[in-house]
Amino acid sequence: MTTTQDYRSSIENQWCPGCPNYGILTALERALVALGRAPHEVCLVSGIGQAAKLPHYLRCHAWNGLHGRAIPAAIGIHVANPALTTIVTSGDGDLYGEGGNHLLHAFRRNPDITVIVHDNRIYALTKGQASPTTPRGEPTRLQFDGVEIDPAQMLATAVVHGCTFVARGFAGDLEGLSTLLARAIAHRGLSFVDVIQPCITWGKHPLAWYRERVVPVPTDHDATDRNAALSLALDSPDRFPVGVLYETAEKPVFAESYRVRVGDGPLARLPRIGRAAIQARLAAFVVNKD
Amino acid sequence: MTTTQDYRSSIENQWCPGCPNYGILTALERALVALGRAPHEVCLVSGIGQAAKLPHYLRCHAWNGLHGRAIPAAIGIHVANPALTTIVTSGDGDLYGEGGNHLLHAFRRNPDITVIVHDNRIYALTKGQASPTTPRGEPTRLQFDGVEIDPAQMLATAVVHGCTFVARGFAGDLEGLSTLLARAIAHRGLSFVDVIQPCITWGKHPLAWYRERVVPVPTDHDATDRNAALSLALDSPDRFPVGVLYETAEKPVFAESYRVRVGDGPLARLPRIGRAAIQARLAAFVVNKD
Amino acid sequence: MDEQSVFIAGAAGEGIQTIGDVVARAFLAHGYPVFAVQEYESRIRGGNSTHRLRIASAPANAPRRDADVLLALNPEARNHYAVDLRAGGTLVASEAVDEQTIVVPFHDLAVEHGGSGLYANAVAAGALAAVLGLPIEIVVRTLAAAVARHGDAAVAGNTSAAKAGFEVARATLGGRAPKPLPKRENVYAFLSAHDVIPLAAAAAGCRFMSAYPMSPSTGILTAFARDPELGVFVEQAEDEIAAIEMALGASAAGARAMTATSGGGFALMVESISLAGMIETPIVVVLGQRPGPATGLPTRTAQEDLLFAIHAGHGETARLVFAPADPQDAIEKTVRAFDLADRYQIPAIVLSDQFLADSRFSLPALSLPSEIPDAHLADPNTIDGEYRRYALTEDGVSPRLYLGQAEALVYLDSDEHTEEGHITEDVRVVRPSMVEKRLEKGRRLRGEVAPPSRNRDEDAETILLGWGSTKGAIDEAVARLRGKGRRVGALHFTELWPLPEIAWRDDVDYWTIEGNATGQLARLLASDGGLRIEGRIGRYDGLPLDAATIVEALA
Amino acid sequence: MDEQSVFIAGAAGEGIQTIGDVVARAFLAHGYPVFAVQEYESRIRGGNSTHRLRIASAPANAPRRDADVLLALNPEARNHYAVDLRAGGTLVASEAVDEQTIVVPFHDLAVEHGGSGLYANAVAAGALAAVLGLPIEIVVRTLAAAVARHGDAAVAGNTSAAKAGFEVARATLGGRAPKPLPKRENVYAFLSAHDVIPLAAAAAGCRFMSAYPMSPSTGILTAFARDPELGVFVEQAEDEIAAIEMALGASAAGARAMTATSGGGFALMVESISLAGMIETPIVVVLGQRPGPATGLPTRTAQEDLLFAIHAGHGETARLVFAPADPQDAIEKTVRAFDLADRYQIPAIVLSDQFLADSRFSLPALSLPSEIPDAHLADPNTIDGEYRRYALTEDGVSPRLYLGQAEALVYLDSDEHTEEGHITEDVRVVRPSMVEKRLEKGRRLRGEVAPPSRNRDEDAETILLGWGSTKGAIDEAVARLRGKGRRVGALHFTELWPLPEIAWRDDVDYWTIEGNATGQLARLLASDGGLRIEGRIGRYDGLPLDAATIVEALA
Ligand SMILES: Cc1ncc(C[n+]2csc(CCOP(=O)(O)OP(=O)(O)O)c2C)c(N)n1
Ligand SMILES: Cc1ncc(C[n+]2csc(CCOP(=O)(O)OP(=O)(O)O)c2C)c(N)n1
Ligand code: SF4
Ligand code: SF4
Ligand SMILES: [Mg+2]
Ligand SMILES: [Mg+2]
Repeated sequence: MTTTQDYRSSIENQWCPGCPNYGILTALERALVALGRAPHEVCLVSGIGQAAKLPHYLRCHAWNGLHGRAIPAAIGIHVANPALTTIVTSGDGDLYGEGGNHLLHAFRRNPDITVIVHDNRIYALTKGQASPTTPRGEPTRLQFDGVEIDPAQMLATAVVHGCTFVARGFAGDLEGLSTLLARAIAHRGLSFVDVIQPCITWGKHPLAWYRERVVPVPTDHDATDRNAALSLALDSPDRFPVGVLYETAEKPVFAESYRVRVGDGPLARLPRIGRAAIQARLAAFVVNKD
Repeated sequence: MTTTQDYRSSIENQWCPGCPNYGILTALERALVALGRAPHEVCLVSGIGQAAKLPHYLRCHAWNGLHGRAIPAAIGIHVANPALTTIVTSGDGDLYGEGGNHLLHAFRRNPDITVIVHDNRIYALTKGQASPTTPRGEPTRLQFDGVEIDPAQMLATAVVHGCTFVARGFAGDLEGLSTLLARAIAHRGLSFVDVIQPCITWGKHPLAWYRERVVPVPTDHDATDRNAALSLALDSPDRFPVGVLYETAEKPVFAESYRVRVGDGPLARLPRIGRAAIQARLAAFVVNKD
Repeated sequence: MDEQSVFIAGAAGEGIQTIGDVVARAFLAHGYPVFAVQEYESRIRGGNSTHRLRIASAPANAPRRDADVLLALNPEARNHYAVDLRAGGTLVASEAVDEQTIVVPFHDLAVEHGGSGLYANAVAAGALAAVLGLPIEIVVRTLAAAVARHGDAAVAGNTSAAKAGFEVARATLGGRAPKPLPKRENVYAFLSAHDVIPLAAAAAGCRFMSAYPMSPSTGILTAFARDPELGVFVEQAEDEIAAIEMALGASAAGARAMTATSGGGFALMVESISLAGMIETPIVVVLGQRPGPATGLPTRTAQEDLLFAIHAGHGETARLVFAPADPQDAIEKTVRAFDLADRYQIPAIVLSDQFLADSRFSLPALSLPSEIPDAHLADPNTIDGEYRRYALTEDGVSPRLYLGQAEALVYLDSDEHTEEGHITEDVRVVRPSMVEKRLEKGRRLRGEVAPPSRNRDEDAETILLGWGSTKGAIDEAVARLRGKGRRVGALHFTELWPLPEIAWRDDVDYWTIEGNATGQLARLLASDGGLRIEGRIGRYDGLPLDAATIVEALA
Repeated sequence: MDEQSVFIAGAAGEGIQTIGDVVARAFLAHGYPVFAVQEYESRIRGGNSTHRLRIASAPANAPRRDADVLLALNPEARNHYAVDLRAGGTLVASEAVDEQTIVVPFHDLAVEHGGSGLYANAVAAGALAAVLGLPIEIVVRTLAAAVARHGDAAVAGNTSAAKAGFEVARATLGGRAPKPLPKRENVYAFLSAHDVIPLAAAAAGCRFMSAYPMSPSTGILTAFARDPELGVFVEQAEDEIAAIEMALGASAAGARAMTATSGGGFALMVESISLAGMIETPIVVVLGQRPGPATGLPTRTAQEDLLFAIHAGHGETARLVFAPADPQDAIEKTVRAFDLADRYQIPAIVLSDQFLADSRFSLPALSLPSEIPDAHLADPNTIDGEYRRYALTEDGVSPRLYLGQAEALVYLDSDEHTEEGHITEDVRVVRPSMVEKRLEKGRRLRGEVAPPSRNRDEDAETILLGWGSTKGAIDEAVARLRGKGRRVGALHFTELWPLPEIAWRDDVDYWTIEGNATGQLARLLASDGGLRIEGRIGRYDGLPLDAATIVEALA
């Protein structure tokens, strides 16, 4: 049986001591163990940023690629080897800023991957510029007089696109987050989880500030109700409903029709198309004598 | 007084005869005339595609740039010369596919520009591949067995981001469209108009098919009501509410605080910062003897 | 027969594609090779375009810039291309320009004989048969085969229309009418380089293709989608960055993967080319060149992206850059690109262009390379202890496992990394050794690349140096110059980076011939081959290089 | 005084920045120039990093690879950097390694004398003063000025802590304590190249800066934002593509505009570089290099993007590539980049690197170029008839109006275009003439670029060729080699593209010295300068080139 020990990495963690990123790391580890996934069945995918270093700190397969490009890489990995549990774990700047277009179109595709956004509302690794989720008015190390534009509404954007699993998590709630991540990973289709992860170095508010404002999604919330999901998803300055906002199983998963044709194994294991089949196609270019 | 004659260009139009793009062109011309804008007060901005050729066919300033990059270029133009009425007019592939990230973040910025999307639900210039708005199931010249992913919901995405003017237009209704575009252009802040523009060469449905399904936004629709706007904005397979879906004047326009500092003229006319001011700053690096 | 250069001119949407196709196939069926070039504007309807056929007794797979016969479907096209018709050439048009015009009222004859203006193309094809000495039966049979799926009425209409065109043209030609060409037994494959790239890729084991449409490479994406039996997963990405990143992800997870684009799309992939170098993940990128900069001339041809491809990406990495010369070569280069990309775990760029994409060659036979190696993956059973994705080895190549291949965990990292694939800041030992590892692959690659092909260079006093798609034109120029007594030869590069080692002679004048204005091959041969050239010929108008232009420039 | 190389080592967040800053400023205030290098990891807390000060009587603005004094704030840093301490050098640490260690319990003294562990940095600064012979009063005054805004308690705490550090260190030094350095009258500016680029840009009339954060160039964006009086509009874009496109749009609408990034971000801008060439719209791009490929070593230095910058973009266009050598040069190059970009309507790329971004030089004085030309805009009153944005002219430069400048309508087009700026498919006349127009600008530019600066090359037998930020190290190497009797000189390039024309001598050996592994300058000089080099020295570990490394390599 898989235990958290199997996931423990010996790599030195570069995060600041006390960073809520550790909470996400532990919650993810627990979720994977709870689901009984072995490390070699899991592939973490990230871009660049503080959050994006996570894959180095869990023992499993990992792709730590370019800033902003985790999603398309994860989609490629997912198609090529569907046996892998593919999980994107990266920052808000990475996934909503540089990589915004990929996330938008991933909502449309519904690949069977999980996307965990470490939403610290800041560009931490580059030392404190606004991220797409920094609230209007908040001063940063670049927007000295406060951010002058509105934050991105990616949870709501996911909902209007019918993303099949949309959730908000809180890095300060290990218990709740690991349960939520387990649900997200188990979900078939795109699971999108924005995790509130207050940066203790550059952030405006400490974990405690968020703890006071985090509320569970109401118990009577119908996660299949798009409008209800939307009102929970839309940013409010001081109330953060945590839990599954929207969920539906109604949509085909990305690449399904292809899978029906070639089966579920890794593409590397499929037999290569025969020489004869190619030669026949080449021969078809010969214009026959009449 | 400006007349449509002032906008007439002698450039040969490369669109297919009968293409609804002509409707958008004429409606735009009429809207500009109705608003009394002279050609040299207007700058059209486009990317690449059939739609994106429009700026060549109206006599006014124009930037016909790269595929997908009309929005940031328009934002730069708008900031540098706010005296210009800056209008993006480009295709659905251009603005929602390649350029999706820019549109998403433009919703957040609220620059005082107008974005007109020629939404023909296809990549026309490259000969008929799916665009981000091609409905699921529709076969194309690339998706031979039908598109297998969901269309993008950019109107709804605009609404959840509080884009200050969100509308749907129909290229087959010259009258209605020119009125709508005039309103959009007159609006202060980002005006986003998705215009249904059936491609008669690669499209699945003729203009007539759409004409039967286009309905005006209900007269009692409250365009400041986000939820009401959302239900009109979300794609439905066979009903297209046309008109202003959402409108608000509540938000600051992009670059407002900068404008307060430097005034409203073109940046090119601002006096250059004095040598002395720079020299003083350079001198501040000198570590004085104590 | 005398060689015939036929320009079929008209507006987009008017059917020059169909006419050229039918006439070409009819000639091929009759045993005569055809070389067909498409020249068109970036629009869906209207404008001026030509379908250019070069028909000869032996394959002449290179463009001709002048026409022996110009068939113009409309007056604008007729005027536009009149300058290309050689003196004494034949004009076929619906109305007379002078007494020599072969007047064929395409539309009217179609209505009269076929029952619909839709058959105007058949009239034109029939007329060309008369002008070129092609028996009308062959055209009729070719047409019938082409339209059979539209039913008997279509076959009948086309047949009558073609015959009418033939008769009217023959009558007008009168004594000028050529005698019917004898049937020959030769058989040719008729196809473009982009027709075979997808097939060669599939043969090489390609399993994943993601791309964003862009002329002239869209056809490669489409071909995979049209032929699901190839088993290749096909995805239209939201942009080119996603296209290459999806392919890289797939490659890292074990699927041989590729993408295809043009210069503008490739520009967007540049960061990921650098990534492929860093994470040592194979990928094949077809870069179909067209004239730049920026959007440029989207439907025309150029060779302007050679140095861009070689230097694309920040930092320093090994890569391959190939530029096939023709469809058969495209098969070989595609297979080799997949193989070497995989063997050295690097990006491989295949430089094609609009000319190669849209021109159909007549080739005697096509063949796949006799051996197509399997993916060069490591055997997980040979991995001892912790798997080191970037293990230092003598040749710089580490045993590669894909993500999820085995229990051994694979870490891919875009930062500078340890052998295990983890972020490192060790600048003393790890960084330098990783730089050397990655560059060692490039040094080894230099031993793999093929030297330029040789054409009568032994006794040459002047040697023409070319690359990629211009081979046909250059070889033809060599033959023509030899015909004039000039001691000319050629060396032609199709594997350009790493640049193969060449022993230059100092008793010859070297000239570069390229489809660009700045002499990119010339600069490459100077920087990496140690060669000083004598002169260079560049074409940069968007049209393919042709022999006459080269011969003139060297006169 | 003897030159002193001081490494202040610790973890990110521990305060080496502050300590180095205070000590450097104290020395400067005392009349001694300091050169300060930052070496750190890509993380916010922890790891190993150094702030390296080189203190001398005369400016020595180049890095030293070894330390005379190592002050280590923690044991890990001490162990890590011990190898860099020269034999006989002084180690300052909280606990003894051997008998020579100057033991200064930073934290404990801070608590004891300052009342808080927060003052450990002041203890360290005081200790360094003792080791280096700097009067403690100056350190105290410098510290006080630095912390004044935190109130009197902070000033008092820091003062006591610094004094305690000084006393403990001096006591331990005993007879080894240096005598206090005399005060000198010299005054220096102390700053990095990235400190002045924003100021020079503003002086050149820059009005618009859009960028996406990326080390090592983020500071340029921040500097504009911090100083609104400069009047520059500042925007953090959603990605690098948006950054450069916004800037290009602004430029087309009349605002001198720039962006700044590193290699990975520049890779994303490549398509827009090609666009700038096509629409002939000026733009200045600062490319702060760091080691690649891909994410590489984000906080380290390299010179790996020279050929990438020169060849970035599909198609062929004119451009400028500059690489300043130091802060004063950065002022000049920035102003020149804006001016020439504007005059020739082209993109100008300024190659900087992490070393230039983060290293502070001591310079006697800084000055702006005496003339800073205005934007080279056309006068609308001189426009007759329809305005032709791309009018063909002898030098390829068309009179430029910005969007909305006048009633004359401006069309900018990324397709191949007519003189009026409209899409064209005219391959016979318009396309070739537009290609020649755009490239003519490059030819003219070659007459504008400055030749390399010369250092004792007249009688040299060996000439070192370098570019950009390595000038200090190379000049120092020349001086040292001359000191050993070697006839060595240097030519240093800061304007690299177009490559200036140079008359090479055949009686000398040319060596290239670069911060990369493949010899990019060497390749450039071969392809475009006709030079065959004798040898090359490359450093590619992420650290800046230093004189000792060069001297050794040439031994
Ligand atoms: C193409 C590119 N642009 C910019 C960067 C610089 N960069 C590194 S991390 C980062 C921001 C990270 O922010 P986020 O994703 O929110 O992660 P965090 O550090 O906050 O966890 C940026 C801009 C880069 N590495 N690559
Ligand atoms: C970077 C880049 N990628 C791809 C292309 C090729 N391309 C030109 S137009 C187009 C699609 C246009 O679709 P859309 O914007 O919907 O315009 P339409 O032709 O339908 O009006 C594409 C993919 C390009 N010019 N540049
Ligand atoms: S900088 Fe912020 S987000 Fe990054 S590790 Fe430190 S606390 Fe966490
Ligand atoms: S291809 Fe379609 S969108 Fe383009 S001009 Fe023709 S009808 Fe209009
Ligand atoms: Mg963040
Ligand atoms: Mg479209």
